Amino acid sequence: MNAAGFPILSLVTFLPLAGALVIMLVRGEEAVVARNARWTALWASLITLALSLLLWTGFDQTTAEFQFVEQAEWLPEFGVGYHMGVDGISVLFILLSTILTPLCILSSWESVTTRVREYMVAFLVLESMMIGMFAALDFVLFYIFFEAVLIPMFLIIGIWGGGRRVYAALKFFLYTLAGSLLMLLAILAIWYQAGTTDIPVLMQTVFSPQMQFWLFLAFFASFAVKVPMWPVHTWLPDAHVEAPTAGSVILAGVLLKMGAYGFLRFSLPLLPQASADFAPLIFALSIIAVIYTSLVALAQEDMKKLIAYSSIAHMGIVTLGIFTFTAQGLSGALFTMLSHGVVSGALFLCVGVLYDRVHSREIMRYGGVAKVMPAYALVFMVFTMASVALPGLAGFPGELLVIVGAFKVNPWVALGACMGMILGAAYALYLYRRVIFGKIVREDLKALLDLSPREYATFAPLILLTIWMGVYPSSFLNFFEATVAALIARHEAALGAARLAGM
Amino acid sequence: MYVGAIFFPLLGACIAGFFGRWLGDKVSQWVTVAFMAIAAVCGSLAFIDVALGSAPGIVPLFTFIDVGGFEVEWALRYDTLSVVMVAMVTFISTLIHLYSVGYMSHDATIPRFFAYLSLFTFMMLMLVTADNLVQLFFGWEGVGLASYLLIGYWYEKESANRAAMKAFIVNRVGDVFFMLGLALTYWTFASVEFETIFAGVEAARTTTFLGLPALEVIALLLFLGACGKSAQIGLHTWLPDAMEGPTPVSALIHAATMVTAGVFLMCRMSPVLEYAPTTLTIITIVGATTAIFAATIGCVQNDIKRIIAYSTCSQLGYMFFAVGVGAYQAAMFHLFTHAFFKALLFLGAGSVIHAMSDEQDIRRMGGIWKKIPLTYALMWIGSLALAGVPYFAGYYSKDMVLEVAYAAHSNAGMYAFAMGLLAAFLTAFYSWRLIILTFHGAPRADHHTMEHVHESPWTMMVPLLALAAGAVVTGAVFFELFVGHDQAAFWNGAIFTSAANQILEHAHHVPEWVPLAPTVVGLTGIALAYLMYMFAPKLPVMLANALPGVHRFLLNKWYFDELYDAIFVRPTQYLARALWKTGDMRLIDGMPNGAAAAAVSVAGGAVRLQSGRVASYAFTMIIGLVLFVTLLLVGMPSR
Amino acid sequence: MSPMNWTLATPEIFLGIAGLLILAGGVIPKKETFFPVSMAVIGAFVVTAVLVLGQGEGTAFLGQYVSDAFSRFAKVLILLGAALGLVLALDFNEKAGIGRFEYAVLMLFATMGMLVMVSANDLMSLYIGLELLSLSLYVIAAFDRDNPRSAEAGLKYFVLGALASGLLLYGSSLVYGFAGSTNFDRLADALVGGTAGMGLVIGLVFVLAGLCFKISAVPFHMWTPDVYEGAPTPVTAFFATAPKVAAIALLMRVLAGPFGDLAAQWSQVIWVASIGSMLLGAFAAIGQRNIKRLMAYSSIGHIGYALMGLAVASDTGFRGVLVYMAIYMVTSIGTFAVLVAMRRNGRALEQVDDLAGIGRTDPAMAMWMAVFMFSMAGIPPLAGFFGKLYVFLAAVQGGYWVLAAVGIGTSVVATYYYLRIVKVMYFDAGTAPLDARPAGLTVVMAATGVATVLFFLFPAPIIAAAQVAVAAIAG
Amino acid sequence: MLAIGLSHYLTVGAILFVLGILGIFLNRKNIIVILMSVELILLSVNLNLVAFSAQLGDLTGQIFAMLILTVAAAEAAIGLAIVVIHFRNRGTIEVDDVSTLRG
Repeated sequence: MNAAGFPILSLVTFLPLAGALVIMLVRGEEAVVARNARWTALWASLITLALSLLLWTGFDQTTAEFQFVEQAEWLPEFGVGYHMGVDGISVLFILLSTILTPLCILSSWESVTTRVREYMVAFLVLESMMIGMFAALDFVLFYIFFEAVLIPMFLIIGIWGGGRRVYAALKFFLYTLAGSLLMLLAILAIWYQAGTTDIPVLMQTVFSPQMQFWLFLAFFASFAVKVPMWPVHTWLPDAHVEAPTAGSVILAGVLLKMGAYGFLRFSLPLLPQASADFAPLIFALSIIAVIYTSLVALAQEDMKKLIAYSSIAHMGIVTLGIFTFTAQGLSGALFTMLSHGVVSGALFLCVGVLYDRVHSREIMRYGGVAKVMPAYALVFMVFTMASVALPGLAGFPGELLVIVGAFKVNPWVALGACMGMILGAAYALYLYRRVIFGKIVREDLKALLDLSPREYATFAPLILLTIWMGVYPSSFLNFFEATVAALIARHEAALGAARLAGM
Repeated sequence: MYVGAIFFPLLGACIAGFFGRWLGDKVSQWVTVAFMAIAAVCGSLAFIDVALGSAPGIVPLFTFIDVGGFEVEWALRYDTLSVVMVAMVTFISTLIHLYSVGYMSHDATIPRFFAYLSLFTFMMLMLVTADNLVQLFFGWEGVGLASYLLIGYWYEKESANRAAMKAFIVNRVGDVFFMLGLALTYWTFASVEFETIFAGVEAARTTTFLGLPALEVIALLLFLGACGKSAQIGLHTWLPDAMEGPTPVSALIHAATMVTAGVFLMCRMSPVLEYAPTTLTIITIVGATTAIFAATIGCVQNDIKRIIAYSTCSQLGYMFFAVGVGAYQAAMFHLFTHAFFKALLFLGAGSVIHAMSDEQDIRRMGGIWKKIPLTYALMWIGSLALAGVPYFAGYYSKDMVLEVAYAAHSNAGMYAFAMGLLAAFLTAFYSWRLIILTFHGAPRADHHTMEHVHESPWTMMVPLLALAAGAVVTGAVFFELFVGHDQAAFWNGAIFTSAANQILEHAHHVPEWVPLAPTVVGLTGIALAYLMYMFAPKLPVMLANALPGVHRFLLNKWYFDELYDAIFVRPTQYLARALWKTGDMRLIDGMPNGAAAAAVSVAGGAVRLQSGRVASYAFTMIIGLVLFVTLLLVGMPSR
Repeated sequence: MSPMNWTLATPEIFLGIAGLLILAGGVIPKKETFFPVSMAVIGAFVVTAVLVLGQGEGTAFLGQYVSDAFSRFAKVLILLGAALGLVLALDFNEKAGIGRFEYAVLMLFATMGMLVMVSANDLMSLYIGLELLSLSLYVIAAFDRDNPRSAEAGLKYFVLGALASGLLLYGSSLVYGFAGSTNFDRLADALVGGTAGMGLVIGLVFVLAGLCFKISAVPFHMWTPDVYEGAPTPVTAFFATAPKVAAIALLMRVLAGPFGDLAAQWSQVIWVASIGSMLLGAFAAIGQRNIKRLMAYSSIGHIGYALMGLAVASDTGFRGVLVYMAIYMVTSIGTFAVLVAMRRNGRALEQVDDLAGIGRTDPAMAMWMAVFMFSMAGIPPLAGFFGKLYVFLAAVQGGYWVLAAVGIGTSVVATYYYLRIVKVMYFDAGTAPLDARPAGLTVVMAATGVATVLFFLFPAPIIAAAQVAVAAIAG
Repeated sequence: MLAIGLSHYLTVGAILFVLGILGIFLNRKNIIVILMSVELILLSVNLNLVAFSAQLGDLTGQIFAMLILTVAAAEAAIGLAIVVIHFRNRGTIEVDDVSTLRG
């Protein structure tokens, strides 16, 4: 069953936690502690990354079964168990988390100077919670990780954030909590109904239509906020703007994926009927999200806010793809989630590079940076183009697949998604033009230094990923092909059964 | 060889782009030129093999996407259609690289420029050798990116940046339709590979989409996509502004290659178009309209490059209506010859600008033909070819285009023919207006500039001469192959024409006044130009004053930019701000913030009950007690 | 009629005797004997706990007294709470100048009262236990006798407490009169079938009221904020923990046992009380500046959640209540340990803002406090989450959707003020650091903190214990 | 001459009880009155219990009453003690002055 031969998932999940403990035990005066904390965190996350690569190599792409499965008693009398495992949907997100975390730690090497120990601890805890969430195969376990993510993120935003950090942190926390508590009720209802919270088992369980209806609404409340979908998206820009660079990277890179992942992991397989019924609503919201937020992004004056809004638009594409129930749509959505994780993360890092130097995110504050930072300009250009889905870069395959998939379901929806292509290009290039191009007007910009070796090291892997994903996407798509196929098959079957029952 | 032709430019681009800073200007630029030259050699060899030797083939590379039957391969498709483009693109691109060595010699970031240029070439080659719509789209967007980068090459110029953005976004509008067309193609043919599509056309004739025949819709969507790239009326606005880029760029991208990608796409999809008569009619009309519309504007512009840009725009119109009447070969032929003489004109203009120390306004030129005779002569050749004066390249292709339009014997065809003739007249007119104003008459530039007027270095002249040769001979040489009697053998199935479509055949048997007509109108146009600008320089002014409305209308390019600004750009900006400030900040954020405020006020109320008085506490307890008792005695629905 | 069977009550008897001895031992020496006496009391608690664990099943004192899994579960909790509560007082009382040995002795008798309560099997023993507890509490509430606020707290608590026990008694008298007995078993027999006359119903409600006062459930909560604020912090800590457990255990025994067949009736009352408590606990706390007062409202809210499980009146529900109370007790002891440690330049602090910046100056304490706050907010994987999980599960099973919905809503609101405390500790700029805290508090914090964090590792045994306990009362 | 039955006792008890309660929250004077009201309540309870026990012919009620009497004494003592403390601090036993803690 377990290809690795040892409990690799638990190891990958809790290794960062161990690192966090080590850091907490570090004593000594400020500077020493800070240095040790940084290095320990970096190594912990790198080792985790190395381990997680075993998942990449050991994963069997031909089957939709869960792999690297681990099971243990936890609350037997409730049918709640410690059950970990990955399938095509989740495995790559674990890798995404393990890849982004070291980069985040690297990127905050110098930018974070206060309370470094707590910072690193928070990040490692965050990492292990994220990984655990993607690896959890028990609903309660999933929920625990899903919620636990809030704590470190809340602290990261609140302690190392910018001016309105308190408002942003509270908004982030309460918004998400309100959603997920409803999901908790749904979980309990399912628990009561099925007598277990073991996901593979639940996938075989059939719920009555009206129960599906309510359950879907409850899940929707939770996942829609996390995604975030219009109109519950406003926490995201605030959180992004106030969060420290690395925080934004993780937020955009991984946390946003949790909602969409939830849809894929629970709403579709467990509630096929309701998912089908609600698809039009989701389409509508997604299209609104794409167009609305792209427009709003166009009007932004703060770099991070602009990118934040663009993320919302991209996630709109994702939700759209998920609810097309076509192989292209689903794979496209998954791929977009991955690529967006890399690209938007990288974009936030780009903003961070400037912020570290000038300490301003205001777009008008810049201009003509290309003159003094050519390498940076190139990097920024690559990721900007990737985010406007230029073919050959990471953004494109996902968007293409989603549009192709959506077109099957409803051409007009596809058209709406395409509108995003135009507006996306508009705001991205507008940002790039105002920041990178133009004449240098401000004296202080003339003195800017180009990327430092550490920054090169941070960006290099991301650029490689971006191009790799753009030129040879099938190496990623193959991972979820089998799973997606199975998912759709099950979905069709369920609907078919429901129809028969209806007759 | 096949692969080399495509990937050498990329290699050059990477070397110049990433290591340019260490290699230095000289090395990196010559490296790119060298790689381009090699690519050109490969390209022409490929041309001989594939086109003349009629040995088409496909070079598969690796899988791009394969999801639920949606399969896309990276592959190089070599048939006559693509190899013609490959040869042409590599050849001209090489010349322009060479030209740029001289032209950009004073630039600050030379490696960047050459990297962009080679990158563009690579993308263009990927486009033309694409084996499926997705890869074609890859090249399609790639050239878009390169053109964006090159238009905005001088990024410190605000106008350049704006033009670059405009180009990219307007192109995006077209690309949306391309995407949709692509999607529909997949759901119609269950594939995006050209082979499969072409094979499935017959079967797909009956399929409908939203009540319309699917083929028509696909063709239309792809055509709209093509409009974006090829600057057809409506989506043309970016092309004139694109002249903000360095002149070699205008020559390579906005005259010879990229803008013709739309025409190429149409020819590539000929099997589909053949079964989309309605769309063909639309194409014809749009093409013809573009031809005349651009020509009219060209007559009054004063920026030397913009004039040529508009003429490009109108020549593209010719190609499109050639496609529209089903004469894809004719379109390709015109595309081919046009590439040479239009590149020549641009580079010539560049040479002039170079000589005039970066002056572009023809009103501030004049009287320099003795100083730069060679450039002068070359401009003549280019213009003659453009005007379709006999035995120059343009003569053959343009005549052919007009003939097929006539031979179509359809209303649209006739409209195209008429418009084409009129445009031909105007073309000749503004070409010579340009020549005369630029080279003849009294010098209107300050003497300081005049002193510095000089011939360009050999690196710029050699390409010009080569192109000039092309502008002279290509028409005569390739006439038979492209549209003459050998065309069937030459194209060898790369372009599909249904059995019913004998347009080329008919074109050879049109009444003999038809072939003469273009020449005649061309010569009259030249004559008029001489009359107005050489002999009676007052005339234009009087004319302008006589019809101020018309003049202003043309001068402002039919007010397209203003129109779009009014109905798209400004409303969007306004809407954006409104949605942000009102939608997000007020309405959507209002809910949580309002809830928070409500909670606080509720809290205040709850706390007020806590008066601190024992009596009231006791009272509350008793009230509660009474409440409970009644509750139990009366009973209430609990859940 | 079961025999006297003294031995069964060994724990209580031991504790009583120990109390008397310690009292004597405290009086005789000339100098103040707060510390040794406290130590002795804690020791007595420990021994009692051991005895309790070894206690047998059955009834004693002619059916007045019952010992079963339920009582044992509750007693262990109570003793734990009392012991830790006393630890919290050790240093504080010294500094506050109220380090008098009576304090410890009073806590001992209060605890004994609680033990009697949870073992009560008759309205009389119930009343005796309750009064023993109440009388001791009245006194220690006013223990800081030179502090007007403490005195006022004591007075308020006394007046309202007296009223409450008056209600309880009146209720008991009615129950006795209309059911013909005060013994729970015989009451259960008398009330079998779930039909009750008006007199009995009124009696039941009065009894309920008396007990609800002790757990400070709406609308009998009014004393809580004032007393919590006025009483010395360790006293508040004690108020908030052991007596709550005892009272709710007693409530459960009464409702599940003798009145088990009237569930349909009383669950409505509890339903209302639960919703009321949750709402008040959530909203009234938002504006609070004094952290003790804030904790008072928060405790009202928590009682609301516990009552949710009780209102469902199912085994799952009862088990939920027990688990919830256990977790709540541990968490709030930890929280109060932090409050007790809030002291700058010798002055005890009570304002929320006094915590500002301790994330920097005292990271360890801040971390534990954050843990407790997140746990009270019910954020996984901390213990508080599981408490909520079980009561919500009960509500969902019973189909009490309104309860569940209100619970969800109020948790979000409540989370806001818990987060506010975390925010103050970590996000706000700090003033001077707090005084170094005694080792005892550190130990308590760490112990409860670790328990809160690692609960998710070993929930099963506690759940199982609660399961058994519930099985004992809900026959 | 009419027979005094259970109901009469209960009525008296109820009246006493209500008086006690009213006494607690209607009196604005001083706290001693509250103590007396509490005693009144306990008295009513005792009356009930005794009446019931007589009615039921079962001694439990009277034992209960005894217990209550004793406890009531203790309660009164403690109550008075607390009132004294309060008076020492405030110099007043006005009921309405017992309201510094609020909100």
